[in-house]
Amino acid sequence: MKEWIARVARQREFMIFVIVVVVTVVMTFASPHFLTTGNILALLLGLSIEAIVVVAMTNLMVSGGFDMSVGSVLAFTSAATATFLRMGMPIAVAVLIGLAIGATIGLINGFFVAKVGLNPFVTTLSGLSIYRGLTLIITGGQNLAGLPLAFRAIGQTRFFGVQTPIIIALLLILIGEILLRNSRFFRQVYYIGGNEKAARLSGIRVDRMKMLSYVLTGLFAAMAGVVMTSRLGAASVTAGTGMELRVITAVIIGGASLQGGEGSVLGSFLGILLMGLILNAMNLLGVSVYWQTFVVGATLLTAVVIDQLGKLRNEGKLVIPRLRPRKATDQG
Amino acid sequence: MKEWIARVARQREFMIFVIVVVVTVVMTFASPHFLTTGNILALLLGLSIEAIVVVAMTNLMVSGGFDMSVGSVLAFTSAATATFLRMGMPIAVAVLIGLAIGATIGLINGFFVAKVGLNPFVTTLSGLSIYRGLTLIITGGQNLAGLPLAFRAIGQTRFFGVQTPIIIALLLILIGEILLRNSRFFRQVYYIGGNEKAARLSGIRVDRMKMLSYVLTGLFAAMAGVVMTSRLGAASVTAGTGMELRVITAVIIGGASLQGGEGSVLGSFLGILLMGLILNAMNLLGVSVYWQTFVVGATLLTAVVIDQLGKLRNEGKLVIPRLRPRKATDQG
Amino acid sequence: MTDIILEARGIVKTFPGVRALDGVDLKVQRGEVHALVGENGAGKSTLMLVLGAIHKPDEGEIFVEGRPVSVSSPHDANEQGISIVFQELSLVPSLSIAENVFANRQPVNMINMLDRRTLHRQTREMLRLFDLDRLDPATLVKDLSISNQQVVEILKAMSINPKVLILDEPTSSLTESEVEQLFINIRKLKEEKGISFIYISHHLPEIFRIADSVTVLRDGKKVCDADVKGIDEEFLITNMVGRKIENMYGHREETDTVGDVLFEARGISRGDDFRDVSFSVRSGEIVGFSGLVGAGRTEVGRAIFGAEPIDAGELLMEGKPLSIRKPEEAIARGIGYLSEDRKSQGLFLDFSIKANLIANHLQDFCGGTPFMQSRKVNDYSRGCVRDYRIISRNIDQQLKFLSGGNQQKVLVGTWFGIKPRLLIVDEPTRGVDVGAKSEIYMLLRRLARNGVGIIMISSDLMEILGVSDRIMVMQAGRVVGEISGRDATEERVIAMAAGTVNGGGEA
Amino acid sequence: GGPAQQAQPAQTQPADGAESRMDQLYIQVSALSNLDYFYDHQLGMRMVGEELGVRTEYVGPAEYDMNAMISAFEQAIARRPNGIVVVGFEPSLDAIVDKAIEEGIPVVTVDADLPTSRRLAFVGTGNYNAGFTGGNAMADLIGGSGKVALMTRPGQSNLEERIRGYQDALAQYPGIEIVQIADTQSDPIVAAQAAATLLQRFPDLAAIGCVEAAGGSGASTAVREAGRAGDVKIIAMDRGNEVLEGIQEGVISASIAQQTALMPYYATQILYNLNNSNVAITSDNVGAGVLGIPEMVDTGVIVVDSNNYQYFMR
Ligand SMILES: Nc1ncnc2c1ncn2[C@@H]1O[C@H](COP(=O)(O)OP(=O)(O)OP(=O)(O)O)[C@@H](O)[C@H]1O
Ligand SMILES: Nc1ncnc2c1ncn2[C@@H]1O[C@H](COP(=O)(O)OP(=O)(O)OP(=O)(O)O)[C@@H](O)[C@H]1O
Ligand SMILES: [Mg+2]
Ligand SMILES: [Mg+2]
Repeated sequence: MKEWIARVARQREFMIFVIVVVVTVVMTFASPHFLTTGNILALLLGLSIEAIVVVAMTNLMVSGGFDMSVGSVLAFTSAATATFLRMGMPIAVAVLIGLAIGATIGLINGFFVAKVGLNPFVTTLSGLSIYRGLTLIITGGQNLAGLPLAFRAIGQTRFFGVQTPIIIALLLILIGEILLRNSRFFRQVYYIGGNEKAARLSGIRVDRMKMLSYVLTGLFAAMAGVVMTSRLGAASVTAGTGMELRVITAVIIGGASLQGGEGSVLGSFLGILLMGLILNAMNLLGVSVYWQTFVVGATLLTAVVIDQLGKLRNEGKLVIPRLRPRKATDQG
Repeated sequence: MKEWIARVARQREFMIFVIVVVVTVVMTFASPHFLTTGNILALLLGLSIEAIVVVAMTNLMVSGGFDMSVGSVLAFTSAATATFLRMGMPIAVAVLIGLAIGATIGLINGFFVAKVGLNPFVTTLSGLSIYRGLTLIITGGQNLAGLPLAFRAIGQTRFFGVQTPIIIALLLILIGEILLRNSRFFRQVYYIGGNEKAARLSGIRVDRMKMLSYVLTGLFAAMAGVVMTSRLGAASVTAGTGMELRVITAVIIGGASLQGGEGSVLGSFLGILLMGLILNAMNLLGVSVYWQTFVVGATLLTAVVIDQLGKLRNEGKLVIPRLRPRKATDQG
Repeated sequence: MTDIILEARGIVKTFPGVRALDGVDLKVQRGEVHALVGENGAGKSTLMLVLGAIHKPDEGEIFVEGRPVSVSSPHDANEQGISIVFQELSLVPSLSIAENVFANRQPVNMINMLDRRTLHRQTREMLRLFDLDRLDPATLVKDLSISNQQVVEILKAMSINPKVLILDEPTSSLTESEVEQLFINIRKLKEEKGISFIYISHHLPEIFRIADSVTVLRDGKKVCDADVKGIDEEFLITNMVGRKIENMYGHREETDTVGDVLFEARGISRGDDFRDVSFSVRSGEIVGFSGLVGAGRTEVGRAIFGAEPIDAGELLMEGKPLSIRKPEEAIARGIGYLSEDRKSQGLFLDFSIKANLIANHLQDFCGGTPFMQSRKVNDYSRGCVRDYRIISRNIDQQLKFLSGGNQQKVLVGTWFGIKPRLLIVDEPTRGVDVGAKSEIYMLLRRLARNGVGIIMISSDLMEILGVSDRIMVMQAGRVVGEISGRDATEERVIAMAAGTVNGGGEA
Repeated sequence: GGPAQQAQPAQTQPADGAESRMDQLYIQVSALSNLDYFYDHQLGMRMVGEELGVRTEYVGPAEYDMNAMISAFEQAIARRPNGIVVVGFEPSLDAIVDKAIEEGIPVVTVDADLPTSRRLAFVGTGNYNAGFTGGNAMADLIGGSGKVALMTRPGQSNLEERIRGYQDALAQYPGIEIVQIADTQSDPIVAAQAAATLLQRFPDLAAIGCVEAAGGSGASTAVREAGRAGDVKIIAMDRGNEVLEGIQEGVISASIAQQTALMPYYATQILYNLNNSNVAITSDNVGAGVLGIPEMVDTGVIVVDSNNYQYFMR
């Protein structure tokens, strides 16, 4: 039992979990409105869209990949789906085509990174421009409203009082966490992120796995796009702007690194939860809008500092001063 | 002579230079307005602010670092300097304090990354929020105009018809290129970025060098901030938004990578020049704004694809047999 | 000349769960080569890292020329005249040979700008020490073979003109001729400049060729020190291992039968890397590949494994044509390849021992389900740690915290784990101590006895001669000779590899 | 400054045919063109070009990036157009406008003014007015008392102006309290999250005023999801499709629309007249330093609500 506690405490996700709990407790005392079903649901609903993207981004970043285009892909698939719906296409068909577009974009990103060997940052950053641009082009800069009510129902119905987006997000997180932590197939991405050359020689289909990770990221961004469109009842041209940075930050807070080889869906979810909590707290506490940006940054920094201090203590002397390797691959 | 050509062609910067030349030639034919002094100066003036930041960012990224906060630091130092000027402080003093603020922010970033061991992405991303937030707080969300004419002169005078910002930027690029390529002191960052552990073992003061690189980045962002403020004659609260991504992209196009150990100031300058050219071309050719975002992304992608194909062919042809890297594909 | 230039007294160094050094003393005389031997994980590298001020000792003192010194950084240690050739290469792959050799001490002009001309000239002079001045000093280190990288590492340590030069397994990736060159240089520096050396190696014969005195470590303690003249190899082994080792190479027994041809390569070529290479491996047979640096053995091994393409020729498995384009296809057909470059191509240093051990056969731990079963993984890994005598705290230990030899044992375990039919091992015992070496040979032999065909690429001639049933010798990308294990002698193999026998005339 | 100090733009020959008019080029420099709102700017620019038979162009970054906008402006100057229409987002544009004037290119600001620059004229409603109208509409809707919240993206000067307008309008009603200004980060999802939190914290919130598109979309989503459509009044900004639909649905009570297309339309008209006609205000306009153009054109504000929204659909 004691050992079990020690093991949990050693988990990468533990510190961030503690931080989330502390914020929650503090908020419970600071605002009577915080711990109400309404607020919790509002909080979860608010982060559900990004939480969907976070699942796939975790997998991608564990593999050592990186996707700056998710926000634009979300906007583009949202606009595309809305366009199809307005053309009178059946809902299921429009949604499926929307998802297929997302997956295809992921495939294109993956192709350039894995097969052509482009830098993931530049590749997906050009994607960020390209798909935002395509969104502008197909919408003519107009937000697209007037979607069928049945479609809007997807994002707006409740089951046992909980809105569908929340349910979808939590489900995907649960499945993602189980698969990434335990399935043989997805374990492979850790090896790829840990040492790509060694993974290749270990018989892992590195290129294929990398492409798949990009495809999944595109697909999940599209899913988030569809859920968002149905929730807002409209496709917004600016939707998802800056989302990539929030999602990537959440994944890193949750224990992943830009070098790959580490991270977990649970950790990333805690990361996005923490960021949602901060926003929620600020609005509940009535922080001036001029201070909010500052507070978001300061809290984020505090969280990672606490996290790091916790880790250092945890590892104890394991960290040899002045000889902490930066990453797996940098040892000559 | 032939060998010299081969060596130049093997340089990382060569392909990107070729691409810049091709775009220039095409544009000369496509638009009579392109190759006019006015347009060239406008083009250079437009990119001079970012070019200043690019110099320091190259050094930082070669060392394996990363700074997402430059845009916010630019805005913050710009707002701070403007505030001081409006308080009636002498110009030199206000500018110096502004630069000192930038350097201090860099020191803070560097401290968290090098000493505390935080992830550079998250650290500087919280910086992005923090300093943008501080900008909002000290300005109350208002742009600060009404700066002394003598100060505005800094950014608006011309020498031999060329505006000061261009001169400052080109000078810094020249100095940066020489120092990073040839000075023993700055060469150290290549060791750090290439293999941090080995650098430490070679007696390089890694932490100190890393901190210095962040300090320089902060300082250069502040310099860009001052130049911009004097050019615009006002401090804008939103100045520099999204600049970090453009600057980092330019540095990567110019041959650096997120892993560190490679890159050059010249390459990065060519990168930012290419991006400036694309924007200029689109405005000259009257590309619809809805298409512009798309075209920017597509051109960026094309450029890196051409660059990569060039490199691959280069490696196949120009490299002396038996000295070829073990494997072209495993760039891990 | 009996003055002591470097002395360590009562050095203690602990890592969580490990007492790596437990009150170790070491005395090095001026102008001697002092060997340091011990099993994997005995604490040799740790002691050197303490001397080089990379680790801070928990207890103990260090004296240089009789004065107590407190060095706090590698930089200080260099100032004190202590220089280290690290066991784990400490080069910057993306920089040139010249910049690596003169790291942070590049010649500069008046305004502190690099003087590249002088830098390259000086580098070329250093390279000449190893007959490598045909290499361009501007070549990037990542484009060098492992053995040339090792040479650069040595040159780098030599370039600071140290008083004490520490060599931590410098020969583990060098071939015979380079070892010879190294020894010539060591003797020269010793005699002409009075430089002292601490020399760590698992190749015990080398100790007797180069060292003047020796210290033996076991489990972080000093067991004994002695003058090399008065002792023999057996003495060292007994002190290191605590027992005698017989039949080091696990010679084949008469009852072992070699089966039919299992694998065959017919005229395979790729560019200038290797040309028209033909050979066969029978099941139950160990075929040794010998040759000088860059002879192309590694390239052939990687090509068979599908890690790199083949331009011409064909491969056959049990007489049937074999098409392999990727490592996963090779593994699926029962072919394994143990890489010579364990750090960058073989292992996942940030991962645990168990994660490494299962990396290339994850499916074996799923029991037919899509999910990994941690019980299976743990049981298997504990078994491996026991079988291969991997010294570590537990199976969750990150690999980067293991000693070099123990990392190599994990690598060996990884590839034995896939139950191969044909196993290519490239420098399988790099950095492994004598005890563990003999265990690896036993394991190879046992594998062969079970019908597995084995290709062993090695630069250790004794190992080639001791283990192989048949020896192929390569030179400049071609097979220049084939000798049966029984007929092979050191001289014959060396002569063939050098191209003075058997018409290996070109290049 | 007054017209007297302004550089006299080069007076081109009056138009004598379509041919020479097609030589004339008018460029609008803007930013944020990815916003629904600026669709109308482009529309107005295109229409005026077609009607006058001159070439018109619309340039500038898709984002709110003043540095890029100024670069686009510089490049526009380098092409020596017959006039430049510029959205005067920030005083930081003053310098470049003055430069254009110095080089003899007439400049008219639209939508947001640059009063301290040497621009020749301003056409627009003014963001302050838009906010002020919104504030009054809001007060009407909630009967002059109650708690209200505003949603914006802080730091963007046009939005800051609108917020000031709202605040000044609401200050006239002692019964109204602005309890919070929330940040939308220009993202409807973030806006929805912020609005939902506001609804939690102030169960008696009477109205939400939004000064940019994301706010309207987000606030209406949050209010709808809380099942309080119509109960919490939302005053949106502009005439985006989703806003009109919200009005139709009853979740958005009103929206403040400007006759945006008129701004570049009349601005270009002014520039065109400056170049091509010569209203004889004096015996010699040039000599008298008289330009013969209006200095200020107010394009007005419309409150869109359930009575008229259908006419705005497109
Ligand atoms: N940084 C570290 N953290 C934890 N344990 C360590 C670390 N470095 C070394 N050890 C442990 O210390 C012991 C001594 O290791 P060391 O590398 O000195 O052995 P060695 O004698 O050099 O062995 P080899 O011959 O295999 O190179 C080993 O058990 C090793 O696992
Ligand atoms: N003359 C040389 N100088 C530097 N590197 C060389 C030279 N010749 C070969 N190499 C390196 O050696 C590799 C080809 O030799 P390979 O490694 O296959 O031979 P090997 O017989 O296994 O020798 P090694 O002991 O070096 O591994 C090439 O990838 C190349 O990097
Ligand atoms: Mg060792
Ligand atoms: Mg080899």
